[in-house]
Amino acid sequence: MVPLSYYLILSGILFSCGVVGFLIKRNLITIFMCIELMLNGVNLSFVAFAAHWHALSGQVFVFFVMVVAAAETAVGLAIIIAVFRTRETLNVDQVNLLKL
Amino acid sequence: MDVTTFVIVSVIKSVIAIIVLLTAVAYSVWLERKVVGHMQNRWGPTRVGPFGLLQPLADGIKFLLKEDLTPPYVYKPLYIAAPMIAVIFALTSISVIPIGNWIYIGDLHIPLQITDVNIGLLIILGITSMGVYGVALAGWSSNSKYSLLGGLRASAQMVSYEISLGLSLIGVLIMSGSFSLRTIVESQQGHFWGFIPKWNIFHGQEIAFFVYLMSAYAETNRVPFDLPEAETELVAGYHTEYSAMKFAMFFMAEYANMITVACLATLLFLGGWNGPLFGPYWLQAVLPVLWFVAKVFCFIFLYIWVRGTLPRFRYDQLMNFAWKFLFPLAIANLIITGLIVALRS
Amino acid sequence: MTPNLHLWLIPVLPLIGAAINGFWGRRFSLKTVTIVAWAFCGAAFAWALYVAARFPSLSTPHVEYLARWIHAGSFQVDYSFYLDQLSLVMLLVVTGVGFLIHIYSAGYMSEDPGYSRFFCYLNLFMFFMLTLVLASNYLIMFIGWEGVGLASYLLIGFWFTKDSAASAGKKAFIVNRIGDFGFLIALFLLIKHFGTLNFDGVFQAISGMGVEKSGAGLLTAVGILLMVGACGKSAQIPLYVWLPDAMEGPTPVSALIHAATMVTAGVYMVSRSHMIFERAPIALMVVAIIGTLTALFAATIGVAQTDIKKVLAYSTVSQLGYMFMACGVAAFSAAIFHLMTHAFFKGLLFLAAGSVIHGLGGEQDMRRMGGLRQKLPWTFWTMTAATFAIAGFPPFAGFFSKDEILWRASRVSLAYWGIGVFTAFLTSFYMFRLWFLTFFGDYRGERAMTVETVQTSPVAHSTNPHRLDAHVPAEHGGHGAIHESPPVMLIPLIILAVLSVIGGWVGVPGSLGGRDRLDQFLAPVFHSTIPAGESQGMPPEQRTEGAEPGAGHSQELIYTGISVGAASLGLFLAWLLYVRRPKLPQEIAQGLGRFYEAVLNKYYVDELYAVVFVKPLIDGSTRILWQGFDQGVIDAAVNDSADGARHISDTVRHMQSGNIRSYAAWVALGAGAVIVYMIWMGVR
Amino acid sequence: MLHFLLFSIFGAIAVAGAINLLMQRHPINSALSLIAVMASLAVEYLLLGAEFVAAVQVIVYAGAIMVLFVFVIMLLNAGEEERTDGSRVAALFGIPAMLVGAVLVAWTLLKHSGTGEVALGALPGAPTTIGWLLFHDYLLPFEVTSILVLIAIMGAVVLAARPEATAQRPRKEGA
Repeated sequence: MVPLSYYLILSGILFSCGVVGFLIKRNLITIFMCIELMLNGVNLSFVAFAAHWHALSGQVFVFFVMVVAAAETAVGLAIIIAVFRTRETLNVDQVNLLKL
Repeated sequence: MDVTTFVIVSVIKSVIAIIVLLTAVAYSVWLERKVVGHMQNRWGPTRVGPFGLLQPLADGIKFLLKEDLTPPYVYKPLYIAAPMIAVIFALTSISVIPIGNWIYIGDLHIPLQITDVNIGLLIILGITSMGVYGVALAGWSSNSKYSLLGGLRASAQMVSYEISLGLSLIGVLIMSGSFSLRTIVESQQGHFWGFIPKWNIFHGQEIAFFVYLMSAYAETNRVPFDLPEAETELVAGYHTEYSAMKFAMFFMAEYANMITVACLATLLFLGGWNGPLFGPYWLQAVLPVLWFVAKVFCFIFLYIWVRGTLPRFRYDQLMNFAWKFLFPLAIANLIITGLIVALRS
Repeated sequence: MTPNLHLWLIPVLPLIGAAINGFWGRRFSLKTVTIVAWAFCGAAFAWALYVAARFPSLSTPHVEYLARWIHAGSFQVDYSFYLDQLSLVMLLVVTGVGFLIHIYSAGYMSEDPGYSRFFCYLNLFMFFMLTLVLASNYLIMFIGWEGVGLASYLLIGFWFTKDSAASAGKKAFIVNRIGDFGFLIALFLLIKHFGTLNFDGVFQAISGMGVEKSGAGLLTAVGILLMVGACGKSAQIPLYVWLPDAMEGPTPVSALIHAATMVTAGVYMVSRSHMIFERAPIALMVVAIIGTLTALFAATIGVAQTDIKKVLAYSTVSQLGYMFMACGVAAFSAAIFHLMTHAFFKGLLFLAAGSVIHGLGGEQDMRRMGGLRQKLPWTFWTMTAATFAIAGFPPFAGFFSKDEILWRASRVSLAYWGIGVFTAFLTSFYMFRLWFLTFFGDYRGERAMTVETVQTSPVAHSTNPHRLDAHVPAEHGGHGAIHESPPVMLIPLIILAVLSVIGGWVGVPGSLGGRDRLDQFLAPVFHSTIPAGESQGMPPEQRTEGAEPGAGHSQELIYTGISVGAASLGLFLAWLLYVRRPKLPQEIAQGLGRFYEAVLNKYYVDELYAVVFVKPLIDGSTRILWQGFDQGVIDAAVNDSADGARHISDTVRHMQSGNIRSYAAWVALGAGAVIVYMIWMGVR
Repeated sequence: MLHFLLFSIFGAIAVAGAINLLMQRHPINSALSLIAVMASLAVEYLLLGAEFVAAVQVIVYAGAIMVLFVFVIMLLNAGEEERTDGSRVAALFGIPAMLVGAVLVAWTLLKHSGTGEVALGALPGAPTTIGWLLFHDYLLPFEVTSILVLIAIMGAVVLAARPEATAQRPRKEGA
């Protein structure tokens, strides 16, 4: 038997890792991966809660999260490709034209 | 049964399965060379043993003994990891494939299957989808343009065809209503009008079978979809830079995948181990396995036959075929099947 | 089932004309504009005649429901029209005189750049006036009430490029607002106590109530408030000040709005709600006193005026005073009678005066006129008829109406009668003064000689802005020399002249062997509804003159003789002073000294108001509302918030570094803050 | 016991993979560690009884999405990331705030909600029941997401398609 909180803490750790990665990584693709990492952390908490409350809808939500993640990945990677074509770089610190 | 026997039986089953699979791989290579040779008015391997039957053994020894050189400027960890990944996933997928009915040894009766999970089909799909990484990483890590192109092609092609593959399977799933391969096979027992077996391929899944066939060829990078290793354009595609045992691993992975796909086709469309049963008890215990093996053999022979016959697609043709022909076809099949089942119930 | 007369057509037709001229008039030719205006106004007149023809067969009051407007719980107001004898008379007067004045204006305004605008406003006024007349409840009436106010504002300020005209329009509007305020409160009181504004409902509710003998009550309050409204609209003391200034408008406007129709709206309203007044003696008394005082007051002012239109304006005020005096003595039919005749001869006077002004190319000062008898014969003769009518010589129209008012007033109190007679004397005096000054003697205008001096005389330019606006575009010789007006202007004059001669014959009193048909006709409306025995405070024969004992006839004849004598005395005095001895007036003026000054300056009423009301108001709103509140609080708040926003964003915008990771960092910071807060809340 | 053992093993793998994802400087390594995280998460799902979710996790995430990542990495030939310092804010505020939040969350979870226990395979998320939920209770969201995916596909095609004008220019991209 594993306390629910352990699952939640695990998902929290994953999520925080994702955020920190978003903050410290410079590579667009890696940052994007960090987003996926956050999503996975959230999914874990979903499933854990579903098991805890005996409500399958939690697992259904995970599906929706996955679908959204897939769509987001497709568009995001396409954007990354477009950015790379124009700016010839993947470093976010050099993709900072959008400012006053 | 208690845990110890369970473990023991599982270990035994796994060992048997691995050995059988590896030999099957080796001899399917031999078979291919033979058949293609005959198709091209050659003899194929003849020297080693009668009809070159020992040829696979010789090849294996050769691979083991050859110098294993890693070219400079490769990204080493992945360069080494890639073939392992490929072969591991190729071999793992056999673990959920049932090759026959239950057999009874004394009081414990054992499924002819390493493990029987109720989402076996999903597991197989997952594992095969992981198999892409081997090819892709190999192509990328070996830091050569041919490999890179091969890897790119492989990954794109596999991802594309995986969709129509999965869609073609869904029709069968609707028919049987379960992910468990054993259930699927059992749902195909019986005959129409006494003589036509009630296999899915005769049961309204012809289109699905066709789609599955095409997608399976593409998934396993076989002719006519062997763009990733097109000798004429990219020397040997993603495993250009590999030699010796690493190359052998890719080779094994490819053929293991072939066999997995063949088994899957047999289970899903060709009625698995269903077939006429007769004779004494021991024969009745063995016959299903024989039927199963025979069907798999036929499927692999089809593979080789196609390889000997068809030319290679162009890459854009490949993609168009996947997205503009197979994909809609699979969806149409899915809709029709769903409608039929819904109306029948 | 009473037939449906489509009364709504009568107001709506002029509205359509106004819309057409308002929207497309600018592109039309003058002829088209004229035709449109005439057509729709004339159509309204024709329909009114048709209604009149059908009237005898109607059961009065005849109410026509058009559409629902306000249905709030039990309180309901509908677009519906109310036709009875009273509104029929008003209807005919308004449409008829209005139509004549439309015709006249076509000639008078012919050179005005704002021709189409003028007719648009005129039609609009007709619409609102007819709405007012035909309203079947106080709210619709109030719409018309406000609407005519708006129209009069627009028309007074018609030459808005001229400062005096614009301010005069504003003055009229504001003063009217004061009156409307009283009217509104009266309406609220009615809603509060009777829960309805329909005439039927209100009167039915009232008819049960008795006379408020013991001083003030609800009806008294309502009556006085209504009277306040009437004061505003009908230019009674203390709210009459706007009317003389309203003469800034074109003369046809003065004729139509400020003599014939709009200013009589108050009288109409008071007599429409006569049941309220009948039950409120105090309110009645207030009305009577106000009317009497106004009559006298305005007449005295009129004596000293030199501007021909101003004279007429003050005479209008004083005539209105007569009407209210009649209302005050509960002689509503007499009031309406005088209203009608007054509409004829006063409209005629204004039109004739306008014709004079037109002929003189914009001259309005009587001191520069004289001897126009030969030059403007038609104008002269029509004017003569009107003058005799207003002065009250038999058998002209004014005689009968005024005489009836005086007679009825005398029944209540001789004070009213005395003042009324004196006022009649003054009236005839200043009217004949005007008459003599304008048409007799020899011409005193410095611009008698030649055409050249016409447009170049600075005095004329400065003194009569009318010509500046209306006639400057007219450089053709026609306006150089003094000239008679075109027939399009003369025909209405003639018609009105005839009317003001014979118009009074509908109301020949019994004493003169007539049967006072108008009174008979209006009787159903004004028959007293007071339960018998409660009608103290007014002699019995006051209800209707139908049941008057013949004994009163001789007495009435005496009174009549006295008033006629007063009128002729005024005529003689005027002849003496302005024809026989033209020097005498100055000497008298010297003799009177300060009093004459005061009269000449209208008793300084305007200045008084300016000091007492206007200046404090303007200063207060300038200091407190404008500089204090508006600039100090609202503007300051707006500006300061805007500046603050700009400063803050100046500092904050450096956050927008374009670096995704920085943005993410801010987001993370916020998220961390939220987490801390939530956990703190949750743990606590 | 076994449950806890498996949980801690794969949880450790997941955390290690996540941290490795941050440590690694080459995107492909990050991608592989992310795959490891996802695989171990799939196992965690299995432990929680969500077998179908686990399978889909492997197929969709590990098998499709991450392949897409790897594909793009190869296509753009992304190299080691250079540690430019474009945003001091991130280091100054973001990370501390994040860590504080995480620590607080963990602390509260341990302190206040530690009672609920989850048994091995507590809630069997059988495909049939999930499908039932998905196609009956959550039909509308399902359809909406399908539309979302369709739009995403079109957007991706439009974005990634090389503009006609630049189609002929010498290819500077990695692929």
